[in-house]
Amino acid sequence: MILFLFILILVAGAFLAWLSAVVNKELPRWIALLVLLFELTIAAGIWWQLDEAHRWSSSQWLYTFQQPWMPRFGISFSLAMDGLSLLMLVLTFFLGTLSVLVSWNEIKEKTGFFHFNLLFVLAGITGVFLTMDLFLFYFFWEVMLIPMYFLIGIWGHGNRVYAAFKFFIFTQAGGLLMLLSILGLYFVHAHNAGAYTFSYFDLLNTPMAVETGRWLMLGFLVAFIVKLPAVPFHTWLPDAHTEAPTAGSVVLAGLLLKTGAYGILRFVIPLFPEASHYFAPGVMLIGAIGILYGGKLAYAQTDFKRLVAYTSVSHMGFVLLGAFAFNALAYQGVVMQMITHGISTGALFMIAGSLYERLHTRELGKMGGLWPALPGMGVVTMIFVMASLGLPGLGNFVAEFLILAGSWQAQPWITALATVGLVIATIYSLRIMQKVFFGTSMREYKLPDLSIREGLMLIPLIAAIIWLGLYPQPVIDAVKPGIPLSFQTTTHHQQDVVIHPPK
Amino acid sequence: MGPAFYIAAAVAVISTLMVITRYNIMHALLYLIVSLLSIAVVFYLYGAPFMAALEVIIYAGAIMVLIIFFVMMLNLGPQTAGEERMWLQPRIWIGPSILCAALLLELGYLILQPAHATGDIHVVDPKTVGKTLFGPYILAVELAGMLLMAGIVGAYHLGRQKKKITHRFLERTSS
Amino acid sequence: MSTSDLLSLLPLLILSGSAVIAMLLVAIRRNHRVMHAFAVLAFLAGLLALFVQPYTVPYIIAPLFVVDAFALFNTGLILVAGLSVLFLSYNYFEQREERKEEYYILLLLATVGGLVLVISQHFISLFLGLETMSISLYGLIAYLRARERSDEAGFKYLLLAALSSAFLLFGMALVYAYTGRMDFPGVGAFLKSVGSVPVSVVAGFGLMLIGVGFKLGIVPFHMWTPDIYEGSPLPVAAYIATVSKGSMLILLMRFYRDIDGYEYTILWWVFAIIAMASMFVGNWLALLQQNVKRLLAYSSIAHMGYILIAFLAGLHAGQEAVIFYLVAYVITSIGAFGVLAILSDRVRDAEMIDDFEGLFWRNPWLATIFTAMLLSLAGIPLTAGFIGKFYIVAAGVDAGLWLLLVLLVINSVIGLYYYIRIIAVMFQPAKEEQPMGRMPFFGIFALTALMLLLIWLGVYPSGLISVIREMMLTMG
Amino acid sequence: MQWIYLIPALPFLGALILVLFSRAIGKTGVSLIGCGSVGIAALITLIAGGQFIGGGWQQFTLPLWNWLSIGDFNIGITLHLDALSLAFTFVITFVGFLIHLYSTGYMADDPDYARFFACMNLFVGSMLMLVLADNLLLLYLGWEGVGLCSYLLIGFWYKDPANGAAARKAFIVTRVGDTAMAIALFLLVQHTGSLQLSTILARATQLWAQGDPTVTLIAFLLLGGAVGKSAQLPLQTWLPDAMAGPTPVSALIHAATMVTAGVYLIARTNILFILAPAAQATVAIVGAVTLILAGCSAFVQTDIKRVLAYSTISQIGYMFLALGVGAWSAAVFHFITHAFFKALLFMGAGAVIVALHHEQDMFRMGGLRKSLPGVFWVFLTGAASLVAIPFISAGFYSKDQIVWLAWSSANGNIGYWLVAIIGAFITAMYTFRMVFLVFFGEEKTHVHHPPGRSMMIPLYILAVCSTFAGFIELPHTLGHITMLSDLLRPVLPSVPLQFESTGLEWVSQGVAALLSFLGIYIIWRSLYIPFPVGLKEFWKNGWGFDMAYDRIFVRPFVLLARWNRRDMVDKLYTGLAGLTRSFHRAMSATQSGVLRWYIMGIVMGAVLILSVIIWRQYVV
Amino acid sequence: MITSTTAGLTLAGILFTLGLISILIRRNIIFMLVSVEIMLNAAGLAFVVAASRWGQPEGQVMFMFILAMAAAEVSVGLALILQLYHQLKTLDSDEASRMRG
Repeated sequence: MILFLFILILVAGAFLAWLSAVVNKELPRWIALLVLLFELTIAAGIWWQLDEAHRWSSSQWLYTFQQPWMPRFGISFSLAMDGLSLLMLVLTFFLGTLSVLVSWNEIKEKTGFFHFNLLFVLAGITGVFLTMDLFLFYFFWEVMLIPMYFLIGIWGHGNRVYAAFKFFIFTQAGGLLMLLSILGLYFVHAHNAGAYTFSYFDLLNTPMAVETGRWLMLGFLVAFIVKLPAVPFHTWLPDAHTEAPTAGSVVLAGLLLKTGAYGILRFVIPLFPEASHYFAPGVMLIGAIGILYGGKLAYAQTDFKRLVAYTSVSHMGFVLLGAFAFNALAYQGVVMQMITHGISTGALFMIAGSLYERLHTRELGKMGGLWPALPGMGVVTMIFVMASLGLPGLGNFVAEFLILAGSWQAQPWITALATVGLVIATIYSLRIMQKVFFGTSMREYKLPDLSIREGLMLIPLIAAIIWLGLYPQPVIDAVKPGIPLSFQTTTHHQQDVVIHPPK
Repeated sequence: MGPAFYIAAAVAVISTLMVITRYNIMHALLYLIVSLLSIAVVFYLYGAPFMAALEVIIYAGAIMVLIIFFVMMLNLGPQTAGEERMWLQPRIWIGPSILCAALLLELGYLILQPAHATGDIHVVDPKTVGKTLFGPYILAVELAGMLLMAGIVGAYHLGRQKKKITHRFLERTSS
Repeated sequence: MSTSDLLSLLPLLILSGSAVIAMLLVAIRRNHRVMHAFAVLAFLAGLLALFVQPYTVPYIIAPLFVVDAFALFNTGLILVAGLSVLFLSYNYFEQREERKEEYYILLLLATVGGLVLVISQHFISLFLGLETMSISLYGLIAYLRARERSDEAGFKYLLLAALSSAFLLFGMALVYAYTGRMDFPGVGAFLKSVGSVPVSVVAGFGLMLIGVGFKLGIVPFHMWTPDIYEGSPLPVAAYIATVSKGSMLILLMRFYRDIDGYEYTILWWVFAIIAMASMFVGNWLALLQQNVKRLLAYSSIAHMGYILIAFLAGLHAGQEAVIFYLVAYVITSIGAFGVLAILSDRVRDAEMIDDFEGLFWRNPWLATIFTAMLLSLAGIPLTAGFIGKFYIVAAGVDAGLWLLLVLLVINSVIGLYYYIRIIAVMFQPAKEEQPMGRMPFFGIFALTALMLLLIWLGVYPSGLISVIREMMLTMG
Repeated sequence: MQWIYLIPALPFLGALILVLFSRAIGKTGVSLIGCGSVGIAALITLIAGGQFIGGGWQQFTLPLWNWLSIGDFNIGITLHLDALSLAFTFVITFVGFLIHLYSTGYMADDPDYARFFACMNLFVGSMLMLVLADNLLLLYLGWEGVGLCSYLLIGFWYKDPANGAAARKAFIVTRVGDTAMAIALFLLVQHTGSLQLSTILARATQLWAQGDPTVTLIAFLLLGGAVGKSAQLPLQTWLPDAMAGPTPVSALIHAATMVTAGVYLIARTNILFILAPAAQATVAIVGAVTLILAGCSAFVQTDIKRVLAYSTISQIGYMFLALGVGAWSAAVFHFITHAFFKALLFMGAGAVIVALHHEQDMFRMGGLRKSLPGVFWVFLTGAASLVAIPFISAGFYSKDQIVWLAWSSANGNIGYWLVAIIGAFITAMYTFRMVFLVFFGEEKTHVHHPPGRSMMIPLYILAVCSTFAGFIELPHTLGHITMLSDLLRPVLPSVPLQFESTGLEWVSQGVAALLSFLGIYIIWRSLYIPFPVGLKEFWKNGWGFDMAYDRIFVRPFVLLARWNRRDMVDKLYTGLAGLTRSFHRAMSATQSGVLRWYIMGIVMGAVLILSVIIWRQYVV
Repeated sequence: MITSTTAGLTLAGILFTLGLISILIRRNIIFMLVSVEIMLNAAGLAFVVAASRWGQPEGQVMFMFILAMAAAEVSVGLALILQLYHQLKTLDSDEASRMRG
């Protein structure tokens, strides 16, 4: 029931926020903030008590919820939560809260509808992270597009409509292919087992012909790597990120991309183990290419947000690389990457938003020499730039290291290629600092440094990224029960090497 | 089939050909009446005397006359012939004709399938037709009434003179 | 004619009778309001009559009609669609300086034609139903004579409909000539008895397909659609999009059932090619269309392509999907045209895409309804269109129509573009604050009801699904 | 010893305080926190060292908390203190403290005083983390951390874009090496399932035979990391540019501590190198080649700090040579003495630079012997140590050990020895060229501010150290004290010798000393050696490495980036969209509104349907 | 294989095609309407021929309905042509192409 409430409260809050705008234009903000804080508290509370919960339930699932929906098709409103979903929810509500805060001053018009969309997209994302019915999954997958479309298309910057279109069409195209695959799987299962069901648990371990499995897997995969996004399906992302309002960028980069990664971990690999293994080298190669290509493009950009957007392409390449390495190290790394990328990129977008509020430009060429005026923001930016280039001690490093160390065991050459990405990450990340804060300023800026609200937004992010960098164990422990069993034994080529447990 | 059929058929086809090649609409319509009359003969030969009568009375008699009357009302006859001559050039008609010829060939091929050899003509007298019409198909007759009603209402509504015509073309010419 | 025959045909009789009475009413005194109320009552009575049907098993009124659950359901669908169109009509026509009363007579007659199509199982009733509807539509399309394009549209429709009817008739004649039967079950029985089906009969079916395809507006018989949608009054366009196409589709389904149409692979392929072509042509034509009426016309071509995919998926899941999609499509189309109708003013219809600029900020409710309709057309969740599309894809996957489905996916994406384009325009900041006039109560009421229905079906489709399923099961 | 965590923690804490509260505590507070944190850390190190030596040289491991634990793979935030890390910790905290002290004078007028000390503290903390780490991942943390601080400090005067470029170059070039090192870590994880140093080193001998390709690969990759950080061939190009930072930074990071991290790494993982002779030989060759190349470059520089930078590269080359020939403790010894005298030289140069109002060109200096006598003397001490003037300089003992072992150790040969000797000769020449140019001759620039006390005191202390620090380890020929190598014995294997010959050792020492004096003499006679100008330019530009990298890597990348800024993949989609649009136009043409055309469509459809049906019937 | 049925159907087919050609090549809308009548008539002929083959009255019944439909069609069609003529002042069907695209 609590799982259902997660979604319900968000939806209810969304409508409430919309309606409350009639009373007062500021009211929607407060409603959205309270709703999200409330959900964040609950989710964090569950995480806090995770150890106990794991002790109580023997399986990986902490909570489940099920209601029949369309029995004709074997569709039920089935939700379940394990450590992975829990982490994603915490991230969702965390970034959701921040995106309400970040739009406090930015969004001045149509606040009610804005917060309606914001909460609605979060509800969709929550649904995606919780649902255990493939139809329902597709349902939520699509539901989150529309409000996101509005967020970009109404409150975005100059070229917003184009960006919103592109975003929508790309993801929809991938989604429809996934629908085909979902249905294919459904019927394959039905022909085998005689029971028509979309239930994730029933569809696991569906026996199917090798060829079929591969085709179906590709359908899922395309949807997810479009969302992720991986090269060559990434081109919607720079536009969408650039044109979206700050909150939109945060949600996009922090959460929406994660739904793709989540989908790969939750659906592609468990549902199609054979096909996943078959395609793994290719997919990992795509990931590695994404890392390099995204990094290279990030370097070339002159628009701050666009640059950050391309770094997302690069970073999400790691997810692809790690997810298909099939071992616990990489798996944990992928989860870490999802969280830390959400935090670091979200923070960078917030900084971009703050700079835009002050300078009214996103062009790097028009910035420079801002350090004397904005030392606080400079420090914060430095931290997240360093996180983005994978500096040890910050969360992203843990993620990237685990991914690379894990994927090395599966595909050394591809991993070596991906590791070059670290250098490129350095190149583009340092370029941000140089272009924005260092050098001489064109004119003497008299700008306010971080306001209290911005501090309130950024300090939790800094705390989180450092905490994850130095003590990521809670995340690892939360994910652990959900890692597929086959991952636990490392599958590297040198089978003769016995790994001893440490003393 | 007897020679009567072939003669009637030839007349029908030739007169129809004349219909589609005439420039003058009046001539064309008259040829069409000829064509319809010859088809009435064909009906008769095929054992449908009642239909033959209806063809003459309603098709040739009523519908065509209606059209002729309409054409005369608009006073179109000789004027449009020139236009029609201008329009009816090989450039226009060759393509469609080839297409239609292809269609005709296909239809002919289909009709002349060998499988159906029975060729007897059964006469169906008007009495049977009437009994059938007002027996099982009585609902269809009533429906046909609805159809005609729709036609009447539609024609009535559309045929009225317009009170206000806002077409710019007319405004321009009237002023 | 027994009492139960008449009782079974009650909706049809009620509408026919009220058409006659309506004509008399016009003769007595012209009053738009009274006519409208009368027509509404007639439709409501027709709907009520559905509930007094004596039989649940298929009831055959030899040789023309069959009344079964399928027919009753679709009768209901057509009546509801007609009723919704009526709700939209009053205000639309009230604004216009025409005689409005004949419109209702023609609408009733057209609906009679549609109802006949739904229950007919004989070439004669098929033909008469089709023509009753067509001839009423000639009048309806060209109804607003003050408008430049209405005669053009009417005449185009007339000529093309007559032409396609000629093909239909010729095809029927061929079938009749080689089978000796004109009722669908008879034709089916004959074909089953001869073993190998003569090619001429198949060709006859093919020629009939032209007539059917014209009414459905599928490629290559689609070209009339945009012109007729553009030229006709908006309620009429809604009517064509729903009742005219829907009843023809239902007839096609019944015909296919009775003759075991899925046995003829060649017809299957013809339909498949038509479906593919319809999807692509429809969507491509709609892509950059600036006129929303034309855009909806083109999108309807594409939607017919989608429906054909479901239709091709087979007797069970496929035809269920067709019905569901049809229901969704009817709701959505009427909703979309209804929004256009309400936005139209005395002078012109709100048909250009610019007319919608900033609609959301001027009239949020109407814009929300339109958005919901467009999203449903695009097949986005929370709307019936989504479930419909899902149903189609499910049926297609079950039947293994992968090629068609992949094309459907591609087309959905193309389609998405132009639906979203309209939405984007609606959500753009308004250029100037122009206050909207008073909204017609009935129109808004009908549209709101449609939107709620749309969302209800999108969120909880089980009810409708089980009804459709039961209905299809009784047909065997 | 539980409190050794304070050693890295204090500087970190200092950095944190300086970042957050710099405004609140004022300049004095900044100085106090900045120097104090490092100073206390140095004190603790001394105490810890005392306990360590007193406690029977027992290694000590302090687990702080669990960092990562995934299945069998466990990494802790764990400190590890043994002789090697103690030696490094001592140098870092002690020299670090002195440099901090010096900085309070050097940076006194800088508006970003607090930021400077924050970065310096952060650096010290990271460096301590590096050397105290018990596992390679934590080491990597420190490794990257010092890289970051180096970046921040090189670009400290951010207003000049050139400084920023130098900073980024440093970070990126070292990052290239780090990437290699990261891959080495992956390999270690794969094969040993751990990153804990003790576990790795223990398992390595079980897993791999000598010369096993895997371990060779690992060693080479580690070497990659080391050459990056230690500015050895081929990744040495960043260090000369790194002189853009304030001089204390150059002293601390780019001379005394960070650049020797590579030495530390190789020494730390010595077993892996011993298992991979090819890699070890490469270490030696890299060291040898680097020391000559850098020496030549140092010889033709005009900027005083660049001379010292190239000299640092060259001296680290010595350390690498030592590592390569298996003289592990000799490398560490040279690291210690080098830290003293190079820091001294840098800070002396810094004093000169400040005194001359930020003039760095040696040819604009001169005659400072009189105006800055204190600086002159300490500088001369440092120079003597660098040149390895026999007996009275620490550098003599450490360098001499390397020179000798380059020949006599099992892995050594006479070629290495020759290189080392020639290197010593070149060192003497460029060092005294610098001394003569700066302190002798006529005064070309007037002294503005003579250095204050806070600057001079550290110089004096370091001068003492660079004179006497050599006595912790004396060669066979001279007293034979082995304090350091004994201390290091549990960690670092002793040198296997090819032969032992006191006589030859005398010869080696003598030749080295002679050549040094010869070098000084030549330079004394003529400051200008008539090399061809082209060669000079070539040397001055670091043997063209910069240019080559620029041509091979930088420019193509930038060009590629610029050329593909708009993302050509996007063209694919926009092209697709355009294609769809043109389809739309083509289709729209069919909707001409002409009735006959519509009819034509229907007829064509009819013909097509019939054709398909007939064709099908005909075919089947 | 000429039998009475095929002969009659062939005649119907020829007339049908002629009507089709006519509608395709004519631009005068009255001609077009007339052409459609030719085609409908041809279809009716086919029904009558088919009815005679089977000796059933249904085909003839159908013909009667076709007749009724043709009549209704022509009446509405002429009304529309009248309007169109008033509007366009011409009977050229190509002129009636204001809606396109």
